[in-house]
Amino acid sequence: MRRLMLITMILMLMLGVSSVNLWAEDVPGSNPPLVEQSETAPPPLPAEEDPAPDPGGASTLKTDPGLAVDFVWVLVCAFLVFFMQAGFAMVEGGFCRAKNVSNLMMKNAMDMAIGSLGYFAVGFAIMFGADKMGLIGTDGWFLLGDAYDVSKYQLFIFQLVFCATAATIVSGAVAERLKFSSYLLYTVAVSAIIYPIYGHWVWGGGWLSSLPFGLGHLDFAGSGVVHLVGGAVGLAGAIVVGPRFGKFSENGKPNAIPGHSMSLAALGTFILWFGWFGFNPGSTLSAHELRIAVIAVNTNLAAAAGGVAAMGVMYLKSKKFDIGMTLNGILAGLVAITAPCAWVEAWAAVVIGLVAGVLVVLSVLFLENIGVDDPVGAVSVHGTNGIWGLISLGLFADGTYGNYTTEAPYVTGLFYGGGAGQLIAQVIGAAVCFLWAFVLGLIVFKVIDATYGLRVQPTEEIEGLDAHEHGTPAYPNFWILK
Amino acid sequence: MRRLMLITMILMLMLGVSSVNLWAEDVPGSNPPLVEQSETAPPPLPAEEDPAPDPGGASTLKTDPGLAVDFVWVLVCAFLVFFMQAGFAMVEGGFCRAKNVSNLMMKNAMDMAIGSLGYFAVGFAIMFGADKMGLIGTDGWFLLGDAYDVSKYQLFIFQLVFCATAATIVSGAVAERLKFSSYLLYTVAVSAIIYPIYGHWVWGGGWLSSLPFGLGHLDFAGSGVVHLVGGAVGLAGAIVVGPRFGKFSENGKPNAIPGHSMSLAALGTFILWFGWFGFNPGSTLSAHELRIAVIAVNTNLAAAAGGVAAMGVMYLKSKKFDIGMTLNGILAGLVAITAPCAWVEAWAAVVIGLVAGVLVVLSVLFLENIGVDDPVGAVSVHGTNGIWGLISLGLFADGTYGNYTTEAPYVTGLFYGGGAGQLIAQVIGAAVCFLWAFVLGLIVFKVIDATYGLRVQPTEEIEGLDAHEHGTPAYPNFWILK
Amino acid sequence: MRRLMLITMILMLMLGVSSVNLWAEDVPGSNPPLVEQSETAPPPLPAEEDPAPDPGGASTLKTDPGLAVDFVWVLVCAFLVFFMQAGFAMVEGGFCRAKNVSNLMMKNAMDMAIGSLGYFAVGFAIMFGADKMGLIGTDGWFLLGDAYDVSKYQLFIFQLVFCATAATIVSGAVAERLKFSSYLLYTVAVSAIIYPIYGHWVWGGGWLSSLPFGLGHLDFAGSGVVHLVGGAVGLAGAIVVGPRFGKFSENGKPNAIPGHSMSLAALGTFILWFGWFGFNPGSTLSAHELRIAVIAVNTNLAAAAGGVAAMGVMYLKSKKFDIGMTLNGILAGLVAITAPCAWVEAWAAVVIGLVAGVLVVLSVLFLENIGVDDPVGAVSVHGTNGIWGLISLGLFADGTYGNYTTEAPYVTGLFYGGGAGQLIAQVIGAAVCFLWAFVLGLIVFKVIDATYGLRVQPTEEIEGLDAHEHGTPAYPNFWILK
Amino acid sequence: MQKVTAVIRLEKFEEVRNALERKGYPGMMLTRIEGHGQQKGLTQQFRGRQYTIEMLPKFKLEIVVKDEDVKEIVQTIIEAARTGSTGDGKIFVSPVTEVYRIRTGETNEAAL
Amino acid sequence: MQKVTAVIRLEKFEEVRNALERKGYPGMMLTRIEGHGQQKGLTQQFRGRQYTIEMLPKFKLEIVVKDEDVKEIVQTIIEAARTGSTGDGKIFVSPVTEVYRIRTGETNEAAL
Amino acid sequence: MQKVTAVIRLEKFEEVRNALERKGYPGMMLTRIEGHGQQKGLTQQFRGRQYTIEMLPKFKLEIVVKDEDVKEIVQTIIEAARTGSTGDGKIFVSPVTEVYRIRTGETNEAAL
Ligand SMILES: Nc1ncnc2c1ncn2[C@@H]1O[C@H](COP(=O)(O)OP(=O)(O)O)[C@@H](O)[C@H]1O
Ligand SMILES: Nc1ncnc2c1ncn2[C@@H]1O[C@H](COP(=O)(O)OP(=O)(O)O)[C@@H](O)[C@H]1O
Ligand SMILES: Nc1ncnc2c1ncn2[C@@H]1O[C@H](COP(=O)(O)OP(=O)(O)O)[C@@H](O)[C@H]1O
Repeated sequence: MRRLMLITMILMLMLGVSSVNLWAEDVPGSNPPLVEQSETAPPPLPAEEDPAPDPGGASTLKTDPGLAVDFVWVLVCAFLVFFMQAGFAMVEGGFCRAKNVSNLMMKNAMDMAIGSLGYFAVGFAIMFGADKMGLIGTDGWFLLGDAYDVSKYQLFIFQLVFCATAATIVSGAVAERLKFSSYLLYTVAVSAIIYPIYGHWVWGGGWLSSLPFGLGHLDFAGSGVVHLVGGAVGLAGAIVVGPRFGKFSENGKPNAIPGHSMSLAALGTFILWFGWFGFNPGSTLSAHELRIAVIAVNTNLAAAAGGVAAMGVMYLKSKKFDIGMTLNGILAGLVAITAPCAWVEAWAAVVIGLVAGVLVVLSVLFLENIGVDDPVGAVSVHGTNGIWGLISLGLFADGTYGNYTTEAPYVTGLFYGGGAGQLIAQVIGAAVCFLWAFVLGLIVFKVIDATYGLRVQPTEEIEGLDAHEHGTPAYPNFWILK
Repeated sequence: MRRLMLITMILMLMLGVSSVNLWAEDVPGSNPPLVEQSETAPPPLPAEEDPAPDPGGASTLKTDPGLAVDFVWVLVCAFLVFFMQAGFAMVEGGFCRAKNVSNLMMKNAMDMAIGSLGYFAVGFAIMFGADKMGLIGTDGWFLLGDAYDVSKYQLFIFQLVFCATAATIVSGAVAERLKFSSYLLYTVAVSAIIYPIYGHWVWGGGWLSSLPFGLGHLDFAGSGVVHLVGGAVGLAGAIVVGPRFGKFSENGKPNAIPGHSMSLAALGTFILWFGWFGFNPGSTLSAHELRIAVIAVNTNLAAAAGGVAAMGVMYLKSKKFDIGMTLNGILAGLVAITAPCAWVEAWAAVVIGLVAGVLVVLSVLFLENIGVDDPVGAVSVHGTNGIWGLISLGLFADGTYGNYTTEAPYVTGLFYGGGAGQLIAQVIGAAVCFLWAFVLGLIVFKVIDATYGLRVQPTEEIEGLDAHEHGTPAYPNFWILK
Repeated sequence: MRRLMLITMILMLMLGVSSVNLWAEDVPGSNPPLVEQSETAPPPLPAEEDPAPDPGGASTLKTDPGLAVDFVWVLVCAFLVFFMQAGFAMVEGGFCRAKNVSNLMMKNAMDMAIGSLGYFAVGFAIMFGADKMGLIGTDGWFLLGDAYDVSKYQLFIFQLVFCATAATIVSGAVAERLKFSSYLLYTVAVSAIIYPIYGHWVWGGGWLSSLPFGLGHLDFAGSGVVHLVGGAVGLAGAIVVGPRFGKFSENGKPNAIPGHSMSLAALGTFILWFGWFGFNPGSTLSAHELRIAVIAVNTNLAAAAGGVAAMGVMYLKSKKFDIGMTLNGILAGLVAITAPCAWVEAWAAVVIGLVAGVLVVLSVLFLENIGVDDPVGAVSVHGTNGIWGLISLGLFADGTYGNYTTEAPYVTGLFYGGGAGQLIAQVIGAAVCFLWAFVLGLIVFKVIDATYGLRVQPTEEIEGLDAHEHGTPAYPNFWILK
Repeated sequence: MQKVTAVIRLEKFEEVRNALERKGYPGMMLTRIEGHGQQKGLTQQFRGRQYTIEMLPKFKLEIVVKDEDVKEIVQTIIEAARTGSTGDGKIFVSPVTEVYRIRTGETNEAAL
Repeated sequence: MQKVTAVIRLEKFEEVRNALERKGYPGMMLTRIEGHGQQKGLTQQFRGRQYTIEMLPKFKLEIVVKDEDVKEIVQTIIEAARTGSTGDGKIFVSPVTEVYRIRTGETNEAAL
Repeated sequence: MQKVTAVIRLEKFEEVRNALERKGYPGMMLTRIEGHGQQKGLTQQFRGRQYTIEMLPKFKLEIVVKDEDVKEIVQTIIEAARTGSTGDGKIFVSPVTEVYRIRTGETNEAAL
C-alpha cells in the first residue's frame, strides 16, 4: 500500500510540474485568483515591482481610500470564519460521548493555536509566497521582511482562519481514539504543508488555477481547498486509526454510538452556518464586489435546502426526524455551495443544497457499511460534498461573474451553455485535491503510527480520553452513564 | 368562535382596502419606508422605471461607490440577525425539559431552513413585489427574472432573517407538545403568507404605512412586523394546542415546570442581545445614516433596563433574584425598543426598557393565571412588548430623525409636542397586527388540528418528544430525571 | 490596613494632581489618545469649539463621507466586544460547579445591565467629559444635552462594552460565595467610578496619558484600563471574601474544585477570542487606519502562543494536557497583547503570547499557594497579564505606528532603540493602575462587608447559591453530584 | 422491620408519593435506575443508524417500615402506580434488622 | 454478614468516607438518591412561579461487613454524618447471605 | 427468593446483560453508583491542581430470583464480568420475602 501511495504522489507532482511547463505560457489570462481584484480594490498581493511594504497603512490607504471598507469587510469576515472553530468544537463535542469532551475541546482549541503558529511560520509563505514553477510559494516566512505590510497581514489573517478550518475538520473524523500528541503532530503537517501546498495550486497562482479548461480550476471559497482537503485527510485518519471499540459488532454490523448533547451539536451547527457568511461572501476579499449579496443568499439557501433534503430522506427511510442527520445535511449544503457560491443564482443554490443533503445521508451510511468509523460525519459532510461543490460549479455557473472580478471573462457551466470546459477543470481539480490530501494524509498518519503510536490504549479509550490524556472529566458534577 | 374570527378578518381586510382607496391619493408624502434612503445611499428597491437588473454588481456600484459600505453594513447586520436563530434555540431549549431538547433544536433549525425556502419561493415576492392596492406584492417569485440583482438579493437576505425570526418565536410558545410535522406546516404558513402580507402593509409600501396619522404607521425594525406577529401567532398556537400535562393542577393552579439548563438559556439571551445589534441598527439599510450609533445605544440600554426592572419586580414579589424572569426581561426590553429605536434618545430607551421589564412579568403571570401555557414566555416577551414598543414610539419619538431618512419630515411623538397623530397610527397598527396574526394563527392551527392532528400522543409527551418523534434523546450519556 | 490603603490612595491622587501641574504645559504633544484620529477620520470627540450636536447624523456625515465606514467598523467591533459577555459567562460557568451556575449567569447578565445604566448615568461623563485637572471628566451625564450626537453615542457604545468587560472580570474571582446583592453594589462602583476615573487618566485626556516619558502612558485597547483594573479589583474581592469552603485543607494545601462543564468553558474561550477581534482592532476607532489588519494578526497569534505555552508548561509539570490551564493560557495571551497590539509586529506578538502563557500558569499556582481562591483564574489571566501587556509595549513597540495615528511621532520600545522612556511610562502606568484598582476594590468590598455583608451563609454556599439566592437550580433535570 | 422496594414508572412517582403521604409514610429513598423486564425497548436512531434502548428509565423507591405496615404500603403503591401496561414495575419486600436515626441516635422503630 | 445502608447529606460524604477509611473499611457503594423524611423541602421558583422540591439530594452508602463489625461501622457513620438538624439521615442494617469477589471467585468473608 | 446484587465495571454491562438474557433472566434493576474497594483511584487535575478520584463509576445490578437460581446467576455474572484486574466488583446475595407485580397484582414467584 505504501508503494502505491508514493507512486500516486509522485505522479501527481509530475502532473503538476508538467502542467506548468506545458501550460504556463499558453494561457495568457491565467491569473492567480486571489491576486485579481475589481477595479475599485487594488490587489492585496502586489505584483512583481512591489511598492515598499507598508506596516502602518497610511501609504496603502493613499493609493485607494476605498480600501478602508475592503479591510473592514475582509477582517469582519475573517472574524466570522474564526468563530467557526467554536462551531466545530460544539458539533464534534455534541456528536461524541461525554467522556471525551475535554479531549475534543482541546483538539479544537489547539488546532487553531498550533495551526496559527504553523501557518505563520511556513504555511503562508508556501501558499502565497512568490511562485516557483506553479508548485509552491517561497517567501514571507514568519511574516518577516517585506511581509510586514498591512495588505499582507490582512490576507494572512483571512487565509489563516481558512487553514485552521481545514485542520479542524479532521478532528471529528478521528475523534474518541486518537492520541492527543499525535493530533498535535498531524496539525502541524496539515497547516504547514498539506493545506498550503494545495492551496498554492489553486489560490496562490499555482498550476491548477491555470488548467487549460474553462478559466482553470476554480474554487471560490474552498469546497476543495478547505473542505475536501480536510475531509480527505480525515478519511485517511479514520482508516489508519481504525474504528472505535464497539462501533462494529463482531459480524461487522455498524452500531449507533449516540452523541452526548444535541443542544451543543445544534448550537455548533448554527455557529458554523453563521461563520459561513464570512467564509463565502468574504472570499471576494473586496467589499466593492456587490456580488457579495448574491453569495450570501446562495450560502443560506443551500444550507436550508441541505437540511430539508437530509431530513426528508431520513424520514422516508425511518419515519423519524433525525436530528443528527439533519444537522449534517445543513453543513453538507454549506460545504457544497462553497465552491460555486459566487457563480450561480438562487435557484441553483437550492438545487445544489438539495443534492448535498441527499449525498450526505448516502455517504454516511455507505462509509459505515464499508467499515469506516467517522464519529461526526466529517468525511461525508466535507469530503463528499466538497467534491460535489467543485463539480456543481462546472454545471450551474451562469456567466454573470468572472474570476474573482465582475469583469469578463465570466465563468459559465455546462447548463448555461458554457460547454464542458469548466466542468473538466473542476473534475480534474477535485480528483487532484482528493488524491493529494488523502495520500498525504495516509502518509502522515502511517508515519506517526509507526514511529510514535497513533491510538490510545484500550483502557484509555474505554474510560475516556478525558480522564487519561487530560486528567479532567468534562462534566464532573453530573452522573455520567458512558 | 370561528365565525367571530372570520368576521374580524374580513373587517380587517376591508379596513385595509378602504384605507387604500380613501387615503392613497390624500397622502402625498406616503413612502414605503424601506424604499426611502438617505441621499448618500440610493434606494435598494429601485423605483418604477427600474434600471436593468444587475446580478454582477458592477453597474450598481458605478451609480454610487458608497454602496460598498452600505452592502457591508446590511450584510453583516443580516448575519447577526441570522445568528439570533441560535439564541432562540438556546433560550427555548434551556427553558424546556431535557426530554424535548432534540425536538426544540430541530424546530429551530428547520424553521430557518423551511422558512428560507418559503420566503424565497413566495414570501419575498408578496412582501416586496410590486404593490397591488396596498395589500400585497406581486413579483419576484423564487428570486427569478428581474429579481436577480445584487440590490434585490441584499434586501432579500436581510428580510429573510427577519422572517425566520418571526417564525421561530412561535416554537417557544407551543414547545413540548406540538407534533413536529405540524410545526413544519405552520412554518410554511408563517413564512410564506402570514408574515409577508403583514410585512407588505408596513414595509412593502402597503396601506398601514400610508395611514393618514403622523407619518403613517411606523415600526422601525419590527416590534410589530416581526415580534408581535410571532407572539400573536404563538398565543394562538398555545391556546389551540392547550397546556402541557402537569402545567395546571386539577384546581387550575399553574405549576412551575423548570427548564433544564440555565446556562443555555443565558447563553441564548446573550446571543439574542448580540444579534439585536444587527436587527435594529441594520434596519437603516444604509451605513450612511450615522443614526445607527444612536440606535445601537438605545438597543443596549433598553435591554439593560428591561433586565433590571424584571429582576427588581420579581425580587420585590419573591425575595429571589429570578433568573428566568430576568432573562425574559432583557428580551422584553429588546423587543420593545425595536420599533422606536431610531426615533428616541437614550433616556427614553431606558424608560421604554423599564416598562417592558415590568410588563413582561405581569404578562407572564397573567397568561398562566388564565390558563395559557407558554413554556418560554414567548407571548409575553414578543407579543405584549411588541405592542408596547409600537405604542412607545408614538409617545417618545423626539423629532430628530425622519422616515428612514435623516431628512424631514421628522417623527415626533406625544411627549415631544408632536400631538397624538403618530400615537394613533401606532395604536391602529398594533391592533391590526395583533388581530391579523392572532386570527390567521388560530385558523392555521385549527385547520392543522382538524385535518392532521396538532398534538402528540400523551405517552409521547410524557416520555418526551425526542424519543418518539426524533428517536434521539438529547443527552443519552447523562442520568436524566424527567 | 485601612490606614495604609487610604494613604496610598491619597498619595496616588496627589501624584496625579501634581503631575498635571508639573507636566501639563511641558509636554506639547500630549494628546488624549482617543481624541486623536488619522487625517481621514475626524475626531469622534470634537475639540473645544464644538460644532452643534448632531443627533440625526446628516451634518456629521457631510463633514466627512468616509465616516460611514468608520461608524460601521466601530459599531461592529463594539458588538463583538459585547458578545464577550457571553464568553465570560460560559468560561466562569464552566469553571465553577453546577450548583452555582444560575448565579453566575445572573451575575454576568446583570453586570452588563447594571453596568450599562451606571456608565450611562455617570461613568461616561467621568471618563470622557470635559477634563478637569487631568483627573476627571465632568459632562455628558445621562447622555443628555450636547451628548445627544451621533459621534458621542458611537463612542459611548464602544466604551460601554469595555466598561462592562472590566466589571464582569471580577465575577469570576469572587464566584461561588459572594452575595448576589453585594455583587450588584460592587458593579455600580466599578462601572460608575473605579473604571471611568482610571479610564479618564489614560484615554480621556487625563494625567497618565501625558506622563513625560515616551509618548506618555499608552494602553492601546486596555490591558491596563480594562483587564488589570478588573483583575486587581478581583484580587481585592477574592481576598476580602475569602476562599470557598473546601478550597484549602486544614493544613492550607489547596484542593482542586473541578468546574462543571469543559464544553461551556471552551465555548466561552472561543467566544472571547472571537470578541477580542473587536476589542483590539476596533480600538483604532477608525477603519481608515489599515493597521487594523496588523492588530488582528497580532491578537490571534498571541492567543495561539499563550495557549501553546500554557499547555506546554503544564505538560512538562504533570504529563497531562490540562484543558483548564490551556484555556486560561489563550486568554492570557489575549490580555497581554491588548495593550501593545497596534505597536508590535507578528513575531513579537508570538513572544508576548508565549510569555503570557507561562506567566498565567505560575500566577495561578502562586496565588493558590498563598491562599487566594480565584475559582476561574481571573486575577492571573487579567491582572498578571494585564501588567505584562503594558510592560511588553515598552519593550517591543517597533516604531511603525503612532499615538492612535499613522503619523509620527511613532511609539518605539526598548528593543527597537527607543530607549527606556516608553518603558518607564508603562511601568508607572501599570503600578498606578494596579494600586488604584486594588485599593479602591479593597475599600468597596470592605465597606460592603462591614455594612451589608459580603458572603452568603455557609449552608447557602454548601447547597449552592442557585437554590438559595435565585430559587432556580441550573440543571433540574439532571442527577447532580455536587 | 421490612424494606419495601418498588420499581415504578417515572411519571407515576408524584401519584405514588402523594398516596403514601396521605397514608402517613413520608420517609423514603428515591433512586433513578434503568430497568429491564417484559417491557420491550424503544428503537432509537443516531445519525441514521438505529439502535434499541433495552434498559428503560425507572424510579426505585425504598421505604423502611414496621412489619405490620407492609401490607398497606404495598397496596397503596400498587394502586397508585398501576397503568395496566407492561412496565408498571414490581415490589420487593426484604428484612431490615436495625435502624438508626443519625441526628438523634434513636434506634429501630423509634427511628422510623 | 450484614449490609449497612446509610443515607447521609451530600456534603458529609467526605467526612464519612475518611472516618470509615481510618477504621479500615474501604469497600462501599455510593448512590446518589433523593430522599424525603422530616426535613422540609426547599421553595424554588422558575420564571416567577413557585414550587417546592420535596425530594432532597442525598447520598446512600452501602457497606457489606462481617456481623461483628456492624456496631463499629454504625457508630463511625453516626459520628461523622451528624450535624444535629433534620435531614441528617438514617442507617439501616439488613442481612446478606453470600458474597463473591468477581475477580478471584473468593466467597463470603474472604471476599469482603 | 433472593436478591443478587452485583457491582460491575461500566464497560462490562453489555456482556453481563447478554449472558443473563441467554440464560433467561431478563428482569433487573441497573443503578449507576460510585464504588470504592481495593482498586486505586485516578489522579486527575483541574487548572493545574491535582486531585484523586477515589470513587470510581460502577454499575450495580440487582436481580431478584428464585432460591434455586442463585448459583447459576452468580456463576453467569462472574464469568461475564471478570477481567482479572482489581475493580472487577463483587456480588452480594440477600433474602427477599415477598414480590408483587404491580400490573397484575401477582405475587412471589409468579411475579418474577
Ligand atoms: N427479576 C427482577 N429483578 C429485579 N427487578 C426486576 C425484575 N423483574 C422486573 N424488574 C424491574 O421491574 C420493571 C418492570 O418490569 P416489567 O417486566 O417491564 O413490568 P411488568 O411486570 O409490569 O410487565 C423492570 O424495568 C425492572 O426494573
Ligand atoms: N422510612 C424511611 N425509609 C427509607 N428512607 C428513609 C425513611 N425515613 C427517612 N429516610 C431517609 O432519610 C433521610 C433523612 O430523613 P429525615 O427525616 O429528613 O432526617 P432526620 O431523621 O435527621 O430528621 C431522608 O431524606 C430519606 O432519604
Ligand atoms: N465491603 C463492600 N461493601 C460494598 N461494596 C463493596 C465492598 N467492597 C467492594 N465493594 C464494591 O465492589 C467494587 C469493586 O471492589 P474492588 O475491591 O475494587 O474490586 P476487586 O475485589 O475486584 O479488587 C467497589 O468499587 C465497590 O463498589
